[in-house]
Amino acid sequence: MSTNVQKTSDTPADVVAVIAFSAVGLIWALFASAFADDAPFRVHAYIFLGAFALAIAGLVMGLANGKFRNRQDRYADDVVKAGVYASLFWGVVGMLVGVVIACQLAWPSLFYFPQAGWLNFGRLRPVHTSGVVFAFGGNVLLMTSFYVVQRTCRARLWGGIASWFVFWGYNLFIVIAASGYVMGITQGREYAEPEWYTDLWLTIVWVTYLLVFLGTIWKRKEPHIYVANWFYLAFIVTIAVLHITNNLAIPVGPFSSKSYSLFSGVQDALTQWWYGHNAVGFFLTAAFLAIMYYFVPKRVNRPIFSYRLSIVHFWALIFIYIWAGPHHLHYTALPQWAQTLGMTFSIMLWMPSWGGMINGLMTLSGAWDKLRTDPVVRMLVASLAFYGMATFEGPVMSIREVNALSHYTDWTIGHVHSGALGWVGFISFGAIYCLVPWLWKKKEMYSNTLIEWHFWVATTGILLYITSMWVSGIGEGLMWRAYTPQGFLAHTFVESVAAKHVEYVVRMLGGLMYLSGVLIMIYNVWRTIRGDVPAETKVTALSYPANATVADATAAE
Amino acid sequence: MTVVIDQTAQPQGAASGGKAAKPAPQASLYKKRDPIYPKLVNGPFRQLKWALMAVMLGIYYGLPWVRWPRPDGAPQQAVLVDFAHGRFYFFMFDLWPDEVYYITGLLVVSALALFLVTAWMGRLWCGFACPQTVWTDLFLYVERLFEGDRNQRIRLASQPLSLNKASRKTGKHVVWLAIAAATGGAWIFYFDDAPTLWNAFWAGTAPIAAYLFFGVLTFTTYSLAGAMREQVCIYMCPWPRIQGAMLDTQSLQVTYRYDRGEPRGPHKKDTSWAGRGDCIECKACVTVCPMGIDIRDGSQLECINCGLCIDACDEIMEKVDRPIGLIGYDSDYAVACRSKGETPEYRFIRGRTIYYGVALIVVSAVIVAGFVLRTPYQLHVARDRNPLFVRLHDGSIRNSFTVNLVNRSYTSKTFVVSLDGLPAPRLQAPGLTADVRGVSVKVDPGMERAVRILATVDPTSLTTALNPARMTARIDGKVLTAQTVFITDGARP
Amino acid sequence: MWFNHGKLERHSLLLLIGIILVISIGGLVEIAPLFFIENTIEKVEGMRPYTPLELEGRDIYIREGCYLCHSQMIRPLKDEVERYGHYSLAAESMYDHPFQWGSKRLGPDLARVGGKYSDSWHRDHLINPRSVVPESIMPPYAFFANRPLDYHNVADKLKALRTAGVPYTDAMITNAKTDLEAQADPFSSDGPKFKKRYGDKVLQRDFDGNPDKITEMDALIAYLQMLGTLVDFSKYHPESGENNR
Amino acid sequence: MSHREKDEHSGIDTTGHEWDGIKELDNPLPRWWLYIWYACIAVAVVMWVLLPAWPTLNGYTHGVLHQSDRVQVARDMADLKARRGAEGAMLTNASLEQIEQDPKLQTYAMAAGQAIFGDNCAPCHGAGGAGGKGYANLRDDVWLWGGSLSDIQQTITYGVRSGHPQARLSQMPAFGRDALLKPDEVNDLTEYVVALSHRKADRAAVYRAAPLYAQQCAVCHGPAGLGSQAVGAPNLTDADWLYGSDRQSIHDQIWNGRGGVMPAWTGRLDPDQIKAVAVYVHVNSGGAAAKTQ
Repeated sequence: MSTNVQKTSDTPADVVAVIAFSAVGLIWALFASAFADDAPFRVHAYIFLGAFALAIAGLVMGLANGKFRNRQDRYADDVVKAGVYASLFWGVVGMLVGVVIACQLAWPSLFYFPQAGWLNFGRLRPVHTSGVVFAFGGNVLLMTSFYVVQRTCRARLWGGIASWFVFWGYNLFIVIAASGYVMGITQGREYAEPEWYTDLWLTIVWVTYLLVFLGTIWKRKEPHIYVANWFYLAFIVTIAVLHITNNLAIPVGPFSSKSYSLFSGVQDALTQWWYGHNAVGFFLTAAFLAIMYYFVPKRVNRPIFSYRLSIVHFWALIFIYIWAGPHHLHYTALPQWAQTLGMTFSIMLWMPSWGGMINGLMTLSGAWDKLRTDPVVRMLVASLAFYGMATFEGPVMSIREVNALSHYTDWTIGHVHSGALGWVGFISFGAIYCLVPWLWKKKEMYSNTLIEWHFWVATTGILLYITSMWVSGIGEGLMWRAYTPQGFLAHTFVESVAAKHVEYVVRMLGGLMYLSGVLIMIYNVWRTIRGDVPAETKVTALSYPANATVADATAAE
Repeated sequence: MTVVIDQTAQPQGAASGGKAAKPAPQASLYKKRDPIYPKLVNGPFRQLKWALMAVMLGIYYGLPWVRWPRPDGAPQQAVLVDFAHGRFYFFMFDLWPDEVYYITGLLVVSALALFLVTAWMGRLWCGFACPQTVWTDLFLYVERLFEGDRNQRIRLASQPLSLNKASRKTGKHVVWLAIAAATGGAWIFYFDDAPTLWNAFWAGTAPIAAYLFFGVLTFTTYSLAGAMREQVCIYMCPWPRIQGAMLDTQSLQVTYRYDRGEPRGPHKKDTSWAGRGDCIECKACVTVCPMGIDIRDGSQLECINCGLCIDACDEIMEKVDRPIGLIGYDSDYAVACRSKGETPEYRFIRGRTIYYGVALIVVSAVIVAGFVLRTPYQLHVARDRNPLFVRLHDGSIRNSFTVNLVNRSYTSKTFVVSLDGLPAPRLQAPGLTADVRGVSVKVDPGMERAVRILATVDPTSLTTALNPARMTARIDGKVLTAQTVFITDGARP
Repeated sequence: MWFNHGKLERHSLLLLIGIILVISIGGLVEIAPLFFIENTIEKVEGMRPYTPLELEGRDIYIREGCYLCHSQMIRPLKDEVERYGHYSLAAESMYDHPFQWGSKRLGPDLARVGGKYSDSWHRDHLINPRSVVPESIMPPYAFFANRPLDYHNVADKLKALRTAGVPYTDAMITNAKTDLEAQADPFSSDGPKFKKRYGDKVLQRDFDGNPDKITEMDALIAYLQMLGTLVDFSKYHPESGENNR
Repeated sequence: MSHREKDEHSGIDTTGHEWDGIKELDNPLPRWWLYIWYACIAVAVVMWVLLPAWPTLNGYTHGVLHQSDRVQVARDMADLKARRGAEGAMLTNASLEQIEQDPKLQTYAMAAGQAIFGDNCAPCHGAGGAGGKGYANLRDDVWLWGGSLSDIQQTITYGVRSGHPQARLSQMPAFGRDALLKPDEVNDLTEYVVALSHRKADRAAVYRAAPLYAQQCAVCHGPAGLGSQAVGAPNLTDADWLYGSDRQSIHDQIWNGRGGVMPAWTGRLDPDQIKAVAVYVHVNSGGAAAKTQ
């Protein structure tokens, strides 16, 4: 189509810059490995060393072979493809670890090794949370944002090789973080466990990400910035602010893996949960809403329901979300005024959250039949439904009286997973199922039936997961506060632990089913990329008459 | 890097000097709801809905008043959620907080059943059983009583305010409020002894929470069933979305069989039906729809599968002497087959339904087995953590345990508690009788009792510090055991 | 009002600035006052910084991710106060970098576990939790008992914490190593000086029952046994104006 | 503005924008959505008025309810105590034995006793009652002043060497310090006590000390060293030692004649509380019956 193919650049300055940067990193890593204060830090220095060496070698070889042509008339889709692989890989890792730690809680004597701490729950849980949130979710966000911003701006990604730097840099961050957790390197802050040097590395990567994204928007060929990009931008900027503020720390030494956070006690607690809650708000909500804003209308080929709703709910969402953090600290030593603010803003957040759901679901009106013929639309719709449930449950749980019962219990775990498995997971799967045929130039996925089965197995898994956790959470909350008729506590703590065993087994089964769904997806994606012809031509392939036929018939009268 | 960016197309804003296309000014900030005036229809589905409504509302309002004899002290109410004492009573069953996993099972079974039903017959839940549908139906009935059927209501709405209109509207709202209050009222009776609460409620001495929940439920019933109605299903409730996603091309759902109905058009009596469809464009299906949609537009997210349009259409078909079933429960697959001239087959047994069916049977079996094997007795043991053990004057070692015995039956029971797995432990329990069989502990009905049991062992018979042991309670031929440990100053690992 | 929104949609920098402004407000209004409103942290008696051994124990607590299952925050609810003890004060975590309030109780709250159980119970329990609490789902930490405590940089740790605002004195930092060794040895000649620096109430004993070496077990038990024991609650009155929050 | 078009399905105008084929409608906001949001905001405002909510320069708005979790929990605990107090009143009229035998009263006394013990007794006897050097272990079967319910009750009520007129009273002389015996004689007696507890001792010293023991010690500790609970003299033949069992500890004890002091709790604890603690200690120690030795 394009007639004015640009000449390839002769001096790829971006590549040279990355080589120079890697060289500096290499030298630092050499020093760090030599002077490391503790063994884990040395291991990490070696990993950095290897990564930088590989980067330099790869880039130099690539330059010699004349690669890295920066063709402005083409979308940069290879990095998106890499994102698909990374998402699937980390998805399996993160969820597998989730199943393992669920097993550990159900059968502790089977899964622990007294003389080795690497696989203990306390070290694996961050691997699970970071694995699914930052590794799986993060790669889904990188890949979809790179895809969406190019399409909706009609511009190639800005910065040449910078997007690859972001991709590899981000995944290096994950490797460092996860290997650190297993070795016992953690800041002790939930969802912000990586230590100071890992945080610094992420900061470099993230700022580059912001530049690539903003640069692409800057050179767009559309007059307006699409709503999905508002959400992506808010996500990238806010995560940067949160990440930097929450990780302010004082390292014990320049080559030590240990640091102490700058803030302490109550201030530290609120900073952490301001971060933690908004990691949910901006990483897992705003950014995935961006995915929704592109893939839902694109897939069902319908216009977005309401432009003005998207404006109102976008600004309301990002303004109010920030305030809701203190609801993680109800009844704690945090001053009560802050708790009240956290609760009231959470209540006010309900409708702005639902704005996204309404905009997504109502976009489907007029294409409702696709729900039965296109299993990908099923995924997208179900994800919005779970989004609606989770964003209703959230404000309910933020009410102090409810929180008094639910806090510290499995109810919270169930709530998080109804959002994570239902909303984040399904919208990601939907996006992957859309992207794979688009990227690899296939007509459709290898098997629609397998997508269907992924959906049925995963929904059953979610059902087992959230019902068991919901009941177990309320059960333990009630047991903790139960009094005997004589006015003494009715249960010891460990009785509540014993009472949850059945639920923990059910939860593990639910997680296992959800993981199986992902494995089905990987098989399907692999066959699609390999170019296998869809096996079935039966039900779904049947030329289903769209509503238009009805309209035509009516018009033909 | 294979996707070519289309740079030939001009940016849309560019032609107008980069200015945005300005939307025409909107009159109002929000979208007003277009009121829906469903017409009353008669037919099997309507009859079924009336019947189901009567049954379900009857259960809801009546259940708290059903008495169930339980031994003294226990509540006499058949269904009671007793938060204060952490007990859930359901006829012959009563659940304690540590048994809530049965509720997990119940929720899983309900959800699986809904999945299965949805796979078979679409949103049956929404159309027939959902409280939102049932109460909206009831409210519509009241509305018709006061304001007449569809046409009268539309006319009334367009009339200026008059005494007639005001009185009709007032009457309607008063009855609505009364129903809403009854709904809120019934709710609170599930959480406290109904007759007692009834009296306390009117005397003004009921707990604040009761009034609060009464108020909240009254308000939500009134607003959801009176004012919000179909908007709840279209915009707010996530469940229809999930159910929508649970449908497949084999699921039955209310379908306009356009293969038979098209081309549609008005039909004059005694003219030929040849070369045209059966739909006579009478809009009967539209006027009865509580969701305000036209089923002939195909499947829509609004449709709750209630079947009222089937009744309406069948009535018309009979009148014009055509076969009924122009609108009916049908699958996408069947419609598509017929439009291609094939004979459709309905597959009720398919991968998904087998999958849900098996899951349903397995989970139900587990729950039933759990209930059958359930004992009304429990044993919990907490051993002392400080001191871990004491040495007596003769050098023997004594460990102390707090044994919690729960008797959930309605009669007084005596547990015989012993410590097994140790060489000749001597049990002491001050205030209780201990003999060779163990310590006998009498526990009152529906109570738990914590007793201190001290076990003494000659340390020469134990070489290691940590010696696994089992606390055993025997009652009525049942044996309850709890793992514990007997600690000495022996060799530690 | 949103008819002017087009401006933001056409200028990426405006949009960026708009987003930054909008997301800054909530955090500033909620977090900043915690640093200057005086009664945020109660005035109490008894709080002191962690001893070097306790600090090492705390670092192990963090390393193993204990905070993921154990909270250290007793809420002012009657069942919690009965089960765990006096509700936690903000002052009690004023030297906690980072805070360890936790968010989930897979195990019981530990805010006041100090002094509740014996050292040997903790030791048995950490080596194999199910040996003393059969229903427990906690991982075993037998390696604590064998692994010598690595405290080569404990002085650096104290220094880093002082930078973050913990009032460690020069003497505490210089003597960090000897203080650590003194605390784990009831017969240490450095004991009196150690107690002088950290107060008489500080625990000095062989926590793991193994006098041959200072293990990670020593450090962790030392930390657990002091949790929640510092504040003198006879001198704290919640109703008094400055504490009423 | 020619780009605005009508969407066929809904009949509503699009905004005229298009990105990668995606268009936008401009439906107005649903009314219910906006109204519920307004209601949520109204609820929030009401809460700000009622509860502590907004930070100020140095303080915060307290809200008209002046609600405080900390004050509330203090009230809840007081209510709980009052409720239990009603049960506790039953202790007044019951004898110690009745309390221990009656399941309800025992449960109550154990719970109450534990709380009182933790606050008042644990500082010396340890949180679990296992005692320490110089402080008696209350969990074993060795009792200086008797381990029956009434013995324990009396000890708690009046204390040991507390200064209360009815206190348990006895005094072991400081044989060495006060020069009642010569250092050598103290050494010999130490060996004698070691021998009494069935351990290896210097035969010669034991023989030398025998008359000394009969003269100085047997009055209280008995000729066979079995002790006497009437005067709080410990049994010297068993495995239990209040001040340590090694030679140095025994020697120190004979030299200094230490005797512990336990406060009288009457006046500090009411009689019902003392009953509860007595039952708590008695049950935890295995419940020795009243007997004379």
